[in-house]
Amino acid sequence: MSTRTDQPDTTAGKTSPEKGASPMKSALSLLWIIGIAAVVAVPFVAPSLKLLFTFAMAKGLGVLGVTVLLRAGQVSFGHALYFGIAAYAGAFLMTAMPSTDFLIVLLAGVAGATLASIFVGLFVVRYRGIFFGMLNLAFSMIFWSILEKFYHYTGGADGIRLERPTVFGSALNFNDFGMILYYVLVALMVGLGWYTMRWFNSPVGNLFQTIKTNETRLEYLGVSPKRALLSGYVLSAALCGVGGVMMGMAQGVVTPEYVWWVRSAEMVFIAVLGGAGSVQGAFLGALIYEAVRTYASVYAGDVWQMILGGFLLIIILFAPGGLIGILESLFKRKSDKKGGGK
Amino acid sequence: MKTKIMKRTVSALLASAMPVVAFAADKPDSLKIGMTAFLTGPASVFGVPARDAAEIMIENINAKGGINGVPIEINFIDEGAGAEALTSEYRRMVQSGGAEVMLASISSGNCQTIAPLAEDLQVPNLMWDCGTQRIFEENDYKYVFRTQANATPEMLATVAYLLKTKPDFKTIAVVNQDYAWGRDSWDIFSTALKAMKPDVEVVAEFFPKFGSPDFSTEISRLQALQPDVILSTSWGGDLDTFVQQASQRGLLNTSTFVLPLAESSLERLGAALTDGHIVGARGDHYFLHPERRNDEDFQAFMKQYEEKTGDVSVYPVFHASQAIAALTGAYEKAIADNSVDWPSEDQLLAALEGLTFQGLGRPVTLREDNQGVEDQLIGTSVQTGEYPFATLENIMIFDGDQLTTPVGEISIEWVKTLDAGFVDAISFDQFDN
Amino acid sequence: MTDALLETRDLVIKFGGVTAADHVSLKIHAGRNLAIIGPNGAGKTTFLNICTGWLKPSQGQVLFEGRDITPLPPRKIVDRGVARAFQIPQLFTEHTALENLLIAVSARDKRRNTVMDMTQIPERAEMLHLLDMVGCADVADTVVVELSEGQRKLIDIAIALALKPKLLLMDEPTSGVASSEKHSIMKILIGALKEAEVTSVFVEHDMGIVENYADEVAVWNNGNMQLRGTPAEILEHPDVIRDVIGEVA
Amino acid sequence: MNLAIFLLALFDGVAYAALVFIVALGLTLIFGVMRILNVAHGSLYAIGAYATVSLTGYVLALGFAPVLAFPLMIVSAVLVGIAIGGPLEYFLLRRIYDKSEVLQLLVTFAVFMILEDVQRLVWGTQPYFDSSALQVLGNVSVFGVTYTAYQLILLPLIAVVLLLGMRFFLRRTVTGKLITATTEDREAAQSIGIDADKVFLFTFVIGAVLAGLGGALASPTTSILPGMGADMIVLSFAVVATAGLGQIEGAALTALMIGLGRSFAVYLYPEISVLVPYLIMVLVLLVRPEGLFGSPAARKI
Repeated sequence: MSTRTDQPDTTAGKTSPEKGASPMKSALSLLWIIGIAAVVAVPFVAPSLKLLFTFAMAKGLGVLGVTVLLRAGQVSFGHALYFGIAAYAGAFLMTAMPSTDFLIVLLAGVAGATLASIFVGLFVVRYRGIFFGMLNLAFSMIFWSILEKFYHYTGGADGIRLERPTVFGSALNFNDFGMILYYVLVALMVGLGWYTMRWFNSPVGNLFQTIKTNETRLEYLGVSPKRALLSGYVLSAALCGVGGVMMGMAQGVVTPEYVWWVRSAEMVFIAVLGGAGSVQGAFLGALIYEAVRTYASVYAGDVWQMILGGFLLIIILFAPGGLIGILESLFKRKSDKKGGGK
Repeated sequence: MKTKIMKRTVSALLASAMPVVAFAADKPDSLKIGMTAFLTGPASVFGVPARDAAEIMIENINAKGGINGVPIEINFIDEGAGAEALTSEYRRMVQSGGAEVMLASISSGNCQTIAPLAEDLQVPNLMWDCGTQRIFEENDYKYVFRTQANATPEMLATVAYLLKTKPDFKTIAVVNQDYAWGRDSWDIFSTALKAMKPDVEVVAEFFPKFGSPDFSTEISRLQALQPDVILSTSWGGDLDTFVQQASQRGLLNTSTFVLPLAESSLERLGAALTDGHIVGARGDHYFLHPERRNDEDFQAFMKQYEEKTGDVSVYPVFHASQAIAALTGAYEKAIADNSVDWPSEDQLLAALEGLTFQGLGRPVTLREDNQGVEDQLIGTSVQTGEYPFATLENIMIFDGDQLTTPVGEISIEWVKTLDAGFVDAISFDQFDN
Repeated sequence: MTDALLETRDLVIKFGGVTAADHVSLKIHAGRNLAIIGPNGAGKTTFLNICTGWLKPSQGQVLFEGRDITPLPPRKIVDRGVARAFQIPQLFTEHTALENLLIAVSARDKRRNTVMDMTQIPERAEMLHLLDMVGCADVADTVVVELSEGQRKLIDIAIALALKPKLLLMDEPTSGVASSEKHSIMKILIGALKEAEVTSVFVEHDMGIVENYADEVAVWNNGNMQLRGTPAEILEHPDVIRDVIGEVA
Repeated sequence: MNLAIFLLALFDGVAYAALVFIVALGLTLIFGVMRILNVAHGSLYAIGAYATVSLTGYVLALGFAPVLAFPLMIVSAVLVGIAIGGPLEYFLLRRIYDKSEVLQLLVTFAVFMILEDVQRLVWGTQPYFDSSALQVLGNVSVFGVTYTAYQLILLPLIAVVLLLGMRFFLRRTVTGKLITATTEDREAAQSIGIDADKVFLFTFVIGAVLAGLGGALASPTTSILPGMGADMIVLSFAVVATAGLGQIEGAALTALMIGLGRSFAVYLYPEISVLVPYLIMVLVLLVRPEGLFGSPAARKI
């Protein structure tokens, strides 16, 4: 497999810790804090948006998984597999043992996704580029077919219900559970987002990201590129799993559509839209995507795909850094102006 | 301890945040309702006609002054945009869009998602088209009603018609879409057949994937096997492709096709669907309904619909008409029963219990488990030359009461208990065309 | 003298019709600097590739510290203490110079940490020192694609040094480096290697460098070593002047 | 399984493989030359089918003979190639050749989404069916099983002609050699004066015509409806990756494997027929990571 010279432009959202004007950085950090505060306030300020945010955060966690892989220059067209496996793991658990606790369901889902990713990962980490993407696609489609075929167990295309789990032992009503889910998602978003950023900067994360630029050198550092890729692959799948099982609980039902290839492509789509390689971009992208999709399908039912497609084209052609790139350049301009005034 | 505090905090927060829900019995300016349907994707062959029909019917109702002077305002949600978009838009419509009643949905999967959601949101939901029999057999619902039959009576009527018109067949093969409907309908059909005519041999079972563009291999095999009867509960493009390809290769001349959903494809199949095949309509739905075709309201609507869309009506149009008839019927009943200007939600729910209403077909009654009891129309295809496509002859309309799984029983278990006598005992009306 | 640090026995490899390694047998002893010279296409890089496991010979063996490493992949050979610098620098192009070294040292120490900021690892000072040594301290925080070819070569060598190898194989270490700096760099480099008791093999075209910094010189041609001796012996050999130096000049 | 059934399965498999190959051929050609995996290929396939049905319906309604359906297929395919493929390359893809594979793929995915809605706006959501072309050729009977001559004879014939034609074109004609040269080394090709832009445009149009032709040829046998492109593109991807990227002969062999695998599955174990393309892909790549006909790229260090 050749290391291509024109590697994916996924550094857009990456700000090297050493560089970058510090006023801009602090202004941006402030923006993120305001953003998180706004997300926390949504259920009270704009309850009608709560569900949109719930879905966006769950999907954003999945996109975060795809973002991890993009950092190694790899793109998977089958990561919905892990989104779906986790959701089904949760649903099967709830069916087998009703009134299981919410935390157990979450853990079961993530465990399912992680185990599956080790199994699939051992195979796919031998491949790069298009082959890597296509093999992931093949595995997700195989799982999809299995879900459809074994309909006695999986409910086929109709899927299976993921009953509302208990929360620390108490059965909650619909609205309370929705609230819990929402704030757990906020916590997961912040916590896992923070962890992923740390991971990117950590020794293991850096070794993983060198897959993108130079596997030869990596090999000559005494590191197995496959192992390095596997570490990120499993992380990415686990993140997708968190997103998937949370989405399953939010929806109350899981269907094979979770695994369908268009879902995988959609996650890559959102990752690039938000700013490929950027943690914040994953969530920002997911929010914008869900909003456009929801409102476009309501107000422009016939052309919502067209609107999304056009949106993506504009981003790629005119703002390759994605939404995060646009934000950063806005802040850069502002802080440059300030700097000039000194 | 911790959880208690948390729960209390959450509840307090909720209480302060939730808008006060008032059950205003005052007459609203308009009655807002929402309807989910496939406006995109393969199932839009059902969704788009249903939407067009609903729009016409509501226009007609509003032209006559609405319900007790209140006009109806309908908004649609595209089921084709995916489950998230569907549920979030459904919730938005109910929680902040002011929708009083929801009509959902076409997909059985979506019905399974939405039924508990409607219960949680406490919004009356009329399941207007989905076929799964599981909903009321697995759970009790207060807010969810089904204004049409489900898969069980639809399949039993087909079996009954087949046994009455072609009692001597020996072999059968099935070609169904590979998803829940295809599998479930075959489960019911084959179980019923085994119970009523145990000597029939199933020679092949095919479940090509949903949306399959090619059935050549299946058709080759069926030609080699030469079964007496070929069942397919497929619909839309899949059914069209299968029947067209089978017709091109002469399979329609050697086997009798049993197509419980073909009423919705008659126009598109044109000359491909030759004489002598069994066609169903998921209820008593047929644009030449033998009992209704001379009625003034029926004719007027058919004309309106054809002018608007250029097509003849198919069963989702009838299903939409039933849901809207149930809606108006329930409001009118609640208003009359309680002698109010406008009913509260509880009064509306009470009116829906046991309601009888009539759309474009025969009257439908809601049972105590909220399942509608709908009669079933089945016929045999014939190319008369009057239309550029097949119409029906030897039509039977079966009594829905006898075909519907008794309250509290599970369909498959109940169907297993039936026997050959069931077909003889069933009451039906017969029409030449 | 003790046993050889690296020994090859009868290495053969062919690419199509070309024999790139033609029964190569040689020993490299600890503590020595061996320069390999020879015309283009003589098989010098191929030899380094076989020694580091990148290419598998169709015949023959490579022994490191007396143990057969022929079937091992490069990373296993690196683990045994063989580092490599490349003719075309193999760097992590999206990382800064310092980060490149930090990644190398993380790999060397097998760091498994997933939360700690890599730039804060204890070896940071050591790596800064290494950068300083190769004269790249001022570009520590520059992303390496923005550096000159010469600087990238030096970073590439620094990465190899960061691994603290027992044997360092370098492919034209000073090509691309400004000629005014070549000697000072080599002086520091060889000094550091001697100090750390690292054995080295370097492919070199600049006879001035060979003359000044190699303990021994091996002459390559047609896929095999033709001559071996001290710089003085080799550089005055008429065949070498005709075939190698002549071509370079 | 007796010989008759074996042969029947073989016929069905070949007919199906022919169609898959024609679509995958365009995709693999574009990928081989331009290194772009074109998701919108599926849309071009669908639009080719829609255009054929509309044109045929229109022309036949004027009272012309049904045999005209055949030239109309070619007209539709060329129309798709020139009216959609051309502008797509010229105005859009040309701007992104310096971008990464992922971004290129996403651009075509965005185009795919847009074209999906365009199809719906133009042709609506109701399925179309027009089998005039197929009926012209009539049926053939083998072992008591009736096949349409169109599927049993014509489609495989066209596939073979296209395979041989493409080989001849790429190896024996000047334009073909220019394309091959550009494929192998774009910079070298440019340095000897080949106009890579023109080559790319030409290649993309040819690829798009092949997608349209696939749709046109499929149209008499199947319902034309929204979403048909999405299914085809996944299948074509599987073919292209299994074959080895840019490998035309590999695509033919893979299409055949998938076609036969699927039809034998229908005879022997229908439940796995859907899985066949993916299983073949995984198994082939397990043994040959570069695909059937792909060769490992040498890395210079």
